[in-house]
Amino acid sequence: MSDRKTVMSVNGTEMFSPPSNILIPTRDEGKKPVLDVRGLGIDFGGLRAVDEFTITVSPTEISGLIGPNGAGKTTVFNLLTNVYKPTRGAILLDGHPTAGKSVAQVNRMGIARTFQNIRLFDQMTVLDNVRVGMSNNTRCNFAESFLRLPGYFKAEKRSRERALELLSIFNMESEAYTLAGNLPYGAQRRLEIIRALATEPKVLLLDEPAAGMNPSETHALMESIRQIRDQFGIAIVLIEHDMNLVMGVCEGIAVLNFGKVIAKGTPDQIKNNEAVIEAYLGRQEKKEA
Amino acid sequence: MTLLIQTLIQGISLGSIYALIALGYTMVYGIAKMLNFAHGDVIMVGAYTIYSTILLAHFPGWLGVISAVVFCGVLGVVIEFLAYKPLRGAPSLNVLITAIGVSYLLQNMALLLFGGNQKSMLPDSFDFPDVKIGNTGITVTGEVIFTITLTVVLMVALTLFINKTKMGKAMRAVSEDKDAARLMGINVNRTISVTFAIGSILAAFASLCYGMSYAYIKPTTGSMPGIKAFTAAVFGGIGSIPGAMLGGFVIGILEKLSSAYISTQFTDAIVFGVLIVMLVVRPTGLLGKKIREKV
Amino acid sequence: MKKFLSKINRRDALTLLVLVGIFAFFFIMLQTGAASHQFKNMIIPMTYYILLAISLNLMVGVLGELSLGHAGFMSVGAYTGCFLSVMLVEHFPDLPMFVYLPVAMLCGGLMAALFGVIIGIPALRVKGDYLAIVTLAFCEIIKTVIINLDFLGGAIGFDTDKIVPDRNKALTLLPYAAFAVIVSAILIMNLVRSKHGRAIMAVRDNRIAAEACGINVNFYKVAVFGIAAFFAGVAGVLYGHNDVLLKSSTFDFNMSIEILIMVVLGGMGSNMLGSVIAAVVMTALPEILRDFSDYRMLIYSVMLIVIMLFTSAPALAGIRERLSLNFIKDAVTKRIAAAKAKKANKTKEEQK
Amino acid sequence: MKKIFSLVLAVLMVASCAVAFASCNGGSKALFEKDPEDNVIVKIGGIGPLTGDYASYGNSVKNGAQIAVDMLNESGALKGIKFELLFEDSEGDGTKAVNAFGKLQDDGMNVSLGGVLSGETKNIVASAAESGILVLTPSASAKDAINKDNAFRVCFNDPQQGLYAAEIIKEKGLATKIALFYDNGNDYCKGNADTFKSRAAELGLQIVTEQTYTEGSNTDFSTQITAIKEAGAELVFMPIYYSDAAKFLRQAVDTLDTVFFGVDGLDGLIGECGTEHASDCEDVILLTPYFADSVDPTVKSFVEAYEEKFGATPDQFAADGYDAVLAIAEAIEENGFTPDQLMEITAEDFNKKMVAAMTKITVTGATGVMTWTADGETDKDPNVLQIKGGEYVEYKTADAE
Repeated sequence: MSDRKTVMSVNGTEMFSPPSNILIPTRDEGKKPVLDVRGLGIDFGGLRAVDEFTITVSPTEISGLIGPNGAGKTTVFNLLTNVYKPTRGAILLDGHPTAGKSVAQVNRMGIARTFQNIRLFDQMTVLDNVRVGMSNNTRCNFAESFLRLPGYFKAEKRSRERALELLSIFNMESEAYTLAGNLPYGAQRRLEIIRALATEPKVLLLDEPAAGMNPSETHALMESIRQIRDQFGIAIVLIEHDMNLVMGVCEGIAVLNFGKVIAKGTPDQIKNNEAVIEAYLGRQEKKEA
Repeated sequence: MTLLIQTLIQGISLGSIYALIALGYTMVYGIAKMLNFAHGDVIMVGAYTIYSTILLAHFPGWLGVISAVVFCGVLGVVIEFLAYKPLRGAPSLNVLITAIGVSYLLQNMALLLFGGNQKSMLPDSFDFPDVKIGNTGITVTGEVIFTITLTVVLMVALTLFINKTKMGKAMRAVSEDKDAARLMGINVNRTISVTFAIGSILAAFASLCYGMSYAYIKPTTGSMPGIKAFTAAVFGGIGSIPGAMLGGFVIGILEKLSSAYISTQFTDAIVFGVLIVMLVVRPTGLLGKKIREKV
Repeated sequence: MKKFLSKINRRDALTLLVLVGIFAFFFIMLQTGAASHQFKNMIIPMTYYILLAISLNLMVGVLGELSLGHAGFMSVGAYTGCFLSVMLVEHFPDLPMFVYLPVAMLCGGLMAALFGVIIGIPALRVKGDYLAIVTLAFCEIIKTVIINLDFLGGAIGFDTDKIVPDRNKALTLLPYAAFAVIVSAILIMNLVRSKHGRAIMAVRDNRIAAEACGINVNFYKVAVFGIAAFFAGVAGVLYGHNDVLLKSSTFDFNMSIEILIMVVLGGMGSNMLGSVIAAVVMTALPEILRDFSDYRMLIYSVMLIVIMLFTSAPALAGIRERLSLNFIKDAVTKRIAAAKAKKANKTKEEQK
Repeated sequence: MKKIFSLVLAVLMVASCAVAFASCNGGSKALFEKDPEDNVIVKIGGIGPLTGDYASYGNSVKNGAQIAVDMLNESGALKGIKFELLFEDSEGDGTKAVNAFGKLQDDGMNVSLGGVLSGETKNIVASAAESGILVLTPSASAKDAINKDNAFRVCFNDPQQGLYAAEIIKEKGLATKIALFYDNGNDYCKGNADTFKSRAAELGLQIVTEQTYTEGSNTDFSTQITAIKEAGAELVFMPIYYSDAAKFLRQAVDTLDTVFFGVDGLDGLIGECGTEHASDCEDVILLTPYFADSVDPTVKSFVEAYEEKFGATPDQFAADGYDAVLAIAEAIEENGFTPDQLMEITAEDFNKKMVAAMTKITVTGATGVMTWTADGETDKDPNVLQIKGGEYVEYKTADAE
């Protein structure tokens, strides 16, 4: 972690007052945050599922979102991708608000995600799964598809090559023609990430990428996550319960409990944060008593 | 005003029959997650059973009705066992096609056994006296009163069965989550069989009401009420028992109102049009569970 | 040639080959006069049922939305196309068939597509079995409305007698039918193997994930309704030109079910070959069974049930596997996969 | 799994093509075949709905025609010539009827009975135009169902009956305020109702309400009945089939005290109401060329034979089927074909001569004494009948009594 230092960011956006505790890796110094979330909140019935959620993510930052079960982590992802319409607050992606956009439009703006319970296109091949992700970056209109005009062949060739390239980065090119539903669990998780990357996002949201993995797989995943950041130059936000992974790979961490951010900081700061320990382990006094 | 009340009464009566049939659709859907397209034809079988026991074999009326109820109940279980049970776990569309095959089979068997001519289902002794309400000029036929009464009794009985008995609880459990129910020691296969039996028994009663109101039956008698009742089940929210009852009444009343006040020609179009609009507003029917997809 | 073949999917190539084979067979039978009368009369129905099955498969198998109203789209196409043809023939008696028939097909298809889009809009909100009921309801509405339109013949039916001369109607219509079906099949298969086709299948497999991949689910749903309805409409025009009387009551729920049976039996999904073959077989089956006279429909229904049980009962999977020469299938799939992987590796190396 | 099934299907397909192919090479050269007793067999091909919603009509025609064939064969009216009835199911669908027609052609049909319903008959007639085979439909009543030169029919056409009905109502002074009640989705009903309407208007009869239903809603007529009552009609003209009429009357007799008047579709109503609901159809007036209780010897012998063989009273459709076969036999006799001539004649010649004979013959059948015009229509007198005490009697106005 020596390549990174903690600084206070100077935020130029005038709409909002500058946040006090943004962590920016050295390499991102002076760059505007790619994702700027302000006071986000949603109510389900009377329940404030998420409240006052505020984070900023700089362009190549890996950040983690942790918290006990039911804290509202996945709800945050659903809010970020507009699956749920937020009751309060705003999301700015590269300075553009995502309010009122559809899920698909948000993806096209640059937020891609994976799912906690894997959602692949089971009846399609691995290759086609990736190519679905590339749909919006493939230029080929209906007429070209129906009539197989030259544009079709060009687009198909490009998308196939690009998809295979993506697969090969993750050593999955040998599985290109397997049905996605037939892949082993770990490979399915990887494929979801590849598919999300295929949409050429600016921010990648990973929902429990290490769930169900053994320690060695988790370790490989950690490497992959760094590799993705380096190779694609994108920001990654991940939800994870595996603390080794979170502490090992994330540069900034936000801790969520009962829908509220109770702590933000570097892994070291979070490790020693009283509120976090309390949230995870219960109050110290009680434990002693 | 007289016309309106008369029409409403007729609508409730027609709706009762739809509701009885719709219950069969909805219960089977709720538990087996399949559209049992042969259900409409079970009504036809019930009608022919009543016809052959009472008019051909000269059974007393009550015995004829009981034999129809028993026969339909058994038929429901047999159909389930032979045609649907082997397909449990298969794609739902394949089961749907099998159900259609069963529907064709029942129709053509009836055609071979009884011929294509329509038959008068019940003897005259099944006529009930009409009731005139005061001096309002409104007449309610005995059949209508019988149909509505029978339907209400059956619905109360069914509601009690489902909420109070062990088997009813088992049915609800299976419809919520088959696997969890199995883990809790519920015999899922038996529960499904019982559901089919109950649905078919209700269909037998529906066929009695149908025969009393409309007298004539033929091998294709079941298909149109079947489709209408299926529509009613969907209207109310398929899988929901109160929904099927409500849906049946709504469709029946709607049909009668639109043919009385708008146009008999366009009745079907109006009913189906309202159905589409309703489903667009409430995509899971009137009382259907709103399914929130978990992301 | 090899290059051309490499550019189309092997399954599609096989489908096309089978289609061309079927039409060549029909054509030879008709030309040589070898076809029995019964068979001759079945040829055009077989062709439009192929088209209906393919287009319904696009909706049910590829998009994954159950439609019980395909006959409704067909009737819209049939009435529009035939009305146009009758008008053209009446006002321009010298107009040759190769002008007015394709025009009728196109217009019939477009009108059906319009209705497809209209009914596709509720499909955005209504899902699964509820949508099936919406399509069924739509089909019933169309039927009722047409019965009450006097300029379309109402209950008596719309007379299409004069459009096509009676003499050897099958032979007259076959080239148009073959052309329409093959072109439609190519168009549909092309669509399925494009980025749009993949998007449509993604919607089928997992709508939420498809949305998260930036796919406009609503657009594709409506588009597929329109496209499938278009081809159903074209099939309807063929139907109307082959028959001499259009009756809206023909296009009912039962007809939609007939088409659905073909699609399910043929196997749903991106491979259209099954639909083609099932359409031919299911059109022929009741005719072949005529020798059983009174028991014909009984046998038909029993066969339908038995076929469904045999092909989809989970308990019979073992028997199916043994009977079905699965080892050949496995070997073929493996070889294809190996070849593709090899090719993929090669491209990768080239890039390096 | 899909592949396996495709394989099975493919095998089936090849088999089906083979069957279709084989059937066309089997035929012998001569137009006619001979039975073991050296009689020439004339094959009559009928098509109609034997399954599905209209199954009863198809089966009636089939049975009626079978009675005629049996009678002709037994009596040996035509020396050395026997008849055989082939009957195929159309399911009431035009396309399937055409397939059935092809099947009958393959089986060596010599004369066609067309179809039972109008729609299917129109398709069959179009299909038959190519070979010019004589088509004599028993019951297709739509005006243009027999729009080709080689097509004839036994029944009245729809406009004729509507016309007659209006005239008779006027003539006998039955009513001035009339309600129309019919199946709006059925060509027979609609055709009759339309001509009735225009003729009634010309005659100064007032149509107070027009109530319709469709096939899908032909079980519950309560709203229509209420409307007819409200409109104050004196007579209900119902050009519908007896099966629907029985259901309608079942619901209507308690509420309506009007005259019920129908056309030949109502024949069979007595049997339909049966002993259970006999009172429903009491006093109904209908216009029909045929009724089963007629004292006419032709009708009597037909009804007796039919009842003996099928255990049911023959309806209008059965009588039409019976007459159609009789007319075909008559046409053969008119041509004076001998068995030897028939064995040598070409199909084209035979068809031409049979068609030509149709306009020359006079047939006394169950539906009356018939002759045919060149446009295929029959000329016969309708009876105005009334149902009294479960029997048809000739209708007499109150004054006449």
